[in-house]
Amino acid sequence: MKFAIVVNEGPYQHQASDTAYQFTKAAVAAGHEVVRVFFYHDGVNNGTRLTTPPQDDRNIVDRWSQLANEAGLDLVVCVAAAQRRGIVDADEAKRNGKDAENIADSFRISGLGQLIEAAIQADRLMTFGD
Amino acid sequence: MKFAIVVNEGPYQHQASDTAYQFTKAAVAAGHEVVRVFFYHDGVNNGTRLTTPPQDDRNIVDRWSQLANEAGLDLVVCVAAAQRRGIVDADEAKRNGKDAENIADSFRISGLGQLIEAAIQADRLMTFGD
Amino acid sequence: MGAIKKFMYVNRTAPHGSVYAQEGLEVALIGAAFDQEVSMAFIDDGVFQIKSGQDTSATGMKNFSPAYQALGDYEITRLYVERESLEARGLNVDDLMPLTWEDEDDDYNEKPSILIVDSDELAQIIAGQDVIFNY
Amino acid sequence: MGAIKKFMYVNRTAPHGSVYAQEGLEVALIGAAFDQEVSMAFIDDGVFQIKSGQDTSATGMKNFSPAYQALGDYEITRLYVERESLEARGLNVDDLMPLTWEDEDDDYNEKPSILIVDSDELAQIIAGQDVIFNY
Amino acid sequence: MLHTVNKSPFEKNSIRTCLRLARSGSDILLIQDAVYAAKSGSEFAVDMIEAARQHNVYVLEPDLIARGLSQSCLIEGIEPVGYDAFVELAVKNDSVQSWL
Amino acid sequence: MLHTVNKSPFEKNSIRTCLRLARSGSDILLIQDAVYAAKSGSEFAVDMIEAARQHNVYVLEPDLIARGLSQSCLIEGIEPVGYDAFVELAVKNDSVQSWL
Repeated sequence: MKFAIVVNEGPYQHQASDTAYQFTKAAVAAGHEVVRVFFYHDGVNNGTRLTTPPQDDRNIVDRWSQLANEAGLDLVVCVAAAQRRGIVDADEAKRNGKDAENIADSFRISGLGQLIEAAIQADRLMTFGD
Repeated sequence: MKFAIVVNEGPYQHQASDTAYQFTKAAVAAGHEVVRVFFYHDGVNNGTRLTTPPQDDRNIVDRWSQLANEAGLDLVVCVAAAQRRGIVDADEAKRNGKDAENIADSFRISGLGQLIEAAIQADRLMTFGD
Repeated sequence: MGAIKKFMYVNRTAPHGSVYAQEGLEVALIGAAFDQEVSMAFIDDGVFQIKSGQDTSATGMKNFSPAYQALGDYEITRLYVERESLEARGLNVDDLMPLTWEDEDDDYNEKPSILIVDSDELAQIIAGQDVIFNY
Repeated sequence: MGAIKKFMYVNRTAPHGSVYAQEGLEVALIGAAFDQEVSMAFIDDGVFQIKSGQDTSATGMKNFSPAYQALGDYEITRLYVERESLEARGLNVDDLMPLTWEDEDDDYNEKPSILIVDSDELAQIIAGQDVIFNY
Repeated sequence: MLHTVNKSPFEKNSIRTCLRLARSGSDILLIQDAVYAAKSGSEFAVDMIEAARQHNVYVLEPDLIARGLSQSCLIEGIEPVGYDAFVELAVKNDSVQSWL
Repeated sequence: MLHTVNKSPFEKNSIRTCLRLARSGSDILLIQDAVYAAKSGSEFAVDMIEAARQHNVYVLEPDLIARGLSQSCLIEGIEPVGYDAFVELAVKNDSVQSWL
């Protein structure tokens, strides 16, 4: 079965990203396909590579990147939400005149259409928020 | 009278930063001193220079920077909360092995002691959160 | 892809205090281009999103509420508003924006988009959806 | 600076679902070094922060609840827990962690830090604070 | 003491807890989504009418107007104020409690 | 249909709205802070006992244990499940509604 996952909150502040990760991992382990993980609202903040969480805590961003690499996940950060919150890749930095970028490994920035498309392709849409 | 301001949420997701800004502006206009604005929890995300909000919307980060310059405000981002969320200045980037930094103009990163110190110095502590 | 799906955008948060209403509306407007069968539900404080007369100027925030007027042009013409949520808040349909759409199959007559439904009806409608968006 | 102020950390959120409990505790522990008169209040779902037996291992999240045990060593010895909040949740003091402090003026006897107070008492205590931290 | 509340009474428990723990005669300021608590005719209005008798209840007018409400919607005794009066309320009271 | 709820019944209205709008016989999964709704002996337990009669109510066990609760605290008829069963519930039902 095909799943699309939506994450609406940033790392650490709310449990949304944690539960979404555990669900995604379990779905992949059960042999399902996760067609896309879409990060919306403050969820875009899961896609920065600049976090340094305490060593005795989980690294939420790295964990997503690793799962994406292992399971071939498509991690998409919403461009409109990312612009409001400062998540930037090289293209976005150039377009918006920014002198730095911060996108994490295996994340990409794209439009809201990617969410709609994933919802159409997937058999189930799972939302994790506040 | 001396005020200390705490902002616990990031820009756009919640109104906390907006109300804190309007309160701070009004306090300064009334001749009061704002000894520090301390950004905690997701509030640290107010301190990134990488946002590009829509042109017909307010620019929350720039607005804080401008008010700080005009009124001589001390805008402090909590280092522990910032590390969890990826707000980084040059020193932090070096210390944590990051290849980029994103701190906005007039913001600085420091410890939680700065919050306690502000609460001791100020006559009133105002908290804006979710 | 193939078959058309029933998409519902469920709005349960008040506007302005948080961004969910605004960014939720952005999803609905973008999603309209994808030719699915789309509706929206306004439940709990979500009914305040379509309260008439919103004016954010004194807060410095953006007033996105006029964008709900565009829903009809985007062929999002079924806006279910839960009666119980309205009543609990002391609101009735006259307190809401007069959101309408033009029916091209009926000489472009303007028709109301807002459909007041009670909890039981809404429960049935929600249960009949294929995809539900929550914020 | 000068006079010692009465600081109160007000905890109203459940642990783990959001970070406020954890990062709020970090403020209290750091603040202990500043020699103010410190207390904490646990109200509403905040009482769940000091529920005994928390084990986050299956969630992958950090279990910060043992850090409440450190409060006594940091001389934060007055933890006011609202009786009405406990009762509404079907909890009593035996469901909470046995948080204590050693009284150096009384031969280092271990004394309970948790003080169950009713709403009216707590209202008085809150009103007597100089600085209140909220999350 | 100044109590601020920022959450809708229909969504979250913040204002109920505020009213349980504010001593009689407190200043209470409703901001952000809490302005809905000041609206007459809702199922929460009975509690708020009583609160307006026991306390000095204010509502932040910019937030009220942002949400399409106006002075004519308000429960009697609740006073609309601007950001400047918010600052004055904070000055006037010895301490501030934010019910989030 | 699968309904998920993630908020404490003492803090927010999410679970009340879920119970108002879930048709009889629905699958309801309590996750994150909503696991407190599954606890017996609280002032919300009466509503939840009734809900457990009308629906199939599950609680995410990792979140339950994280909060210091266990199976012995649960209202009768509420079943603890793991992440794998969460996935299975989503597979089994035709659609999912998240009450946030």
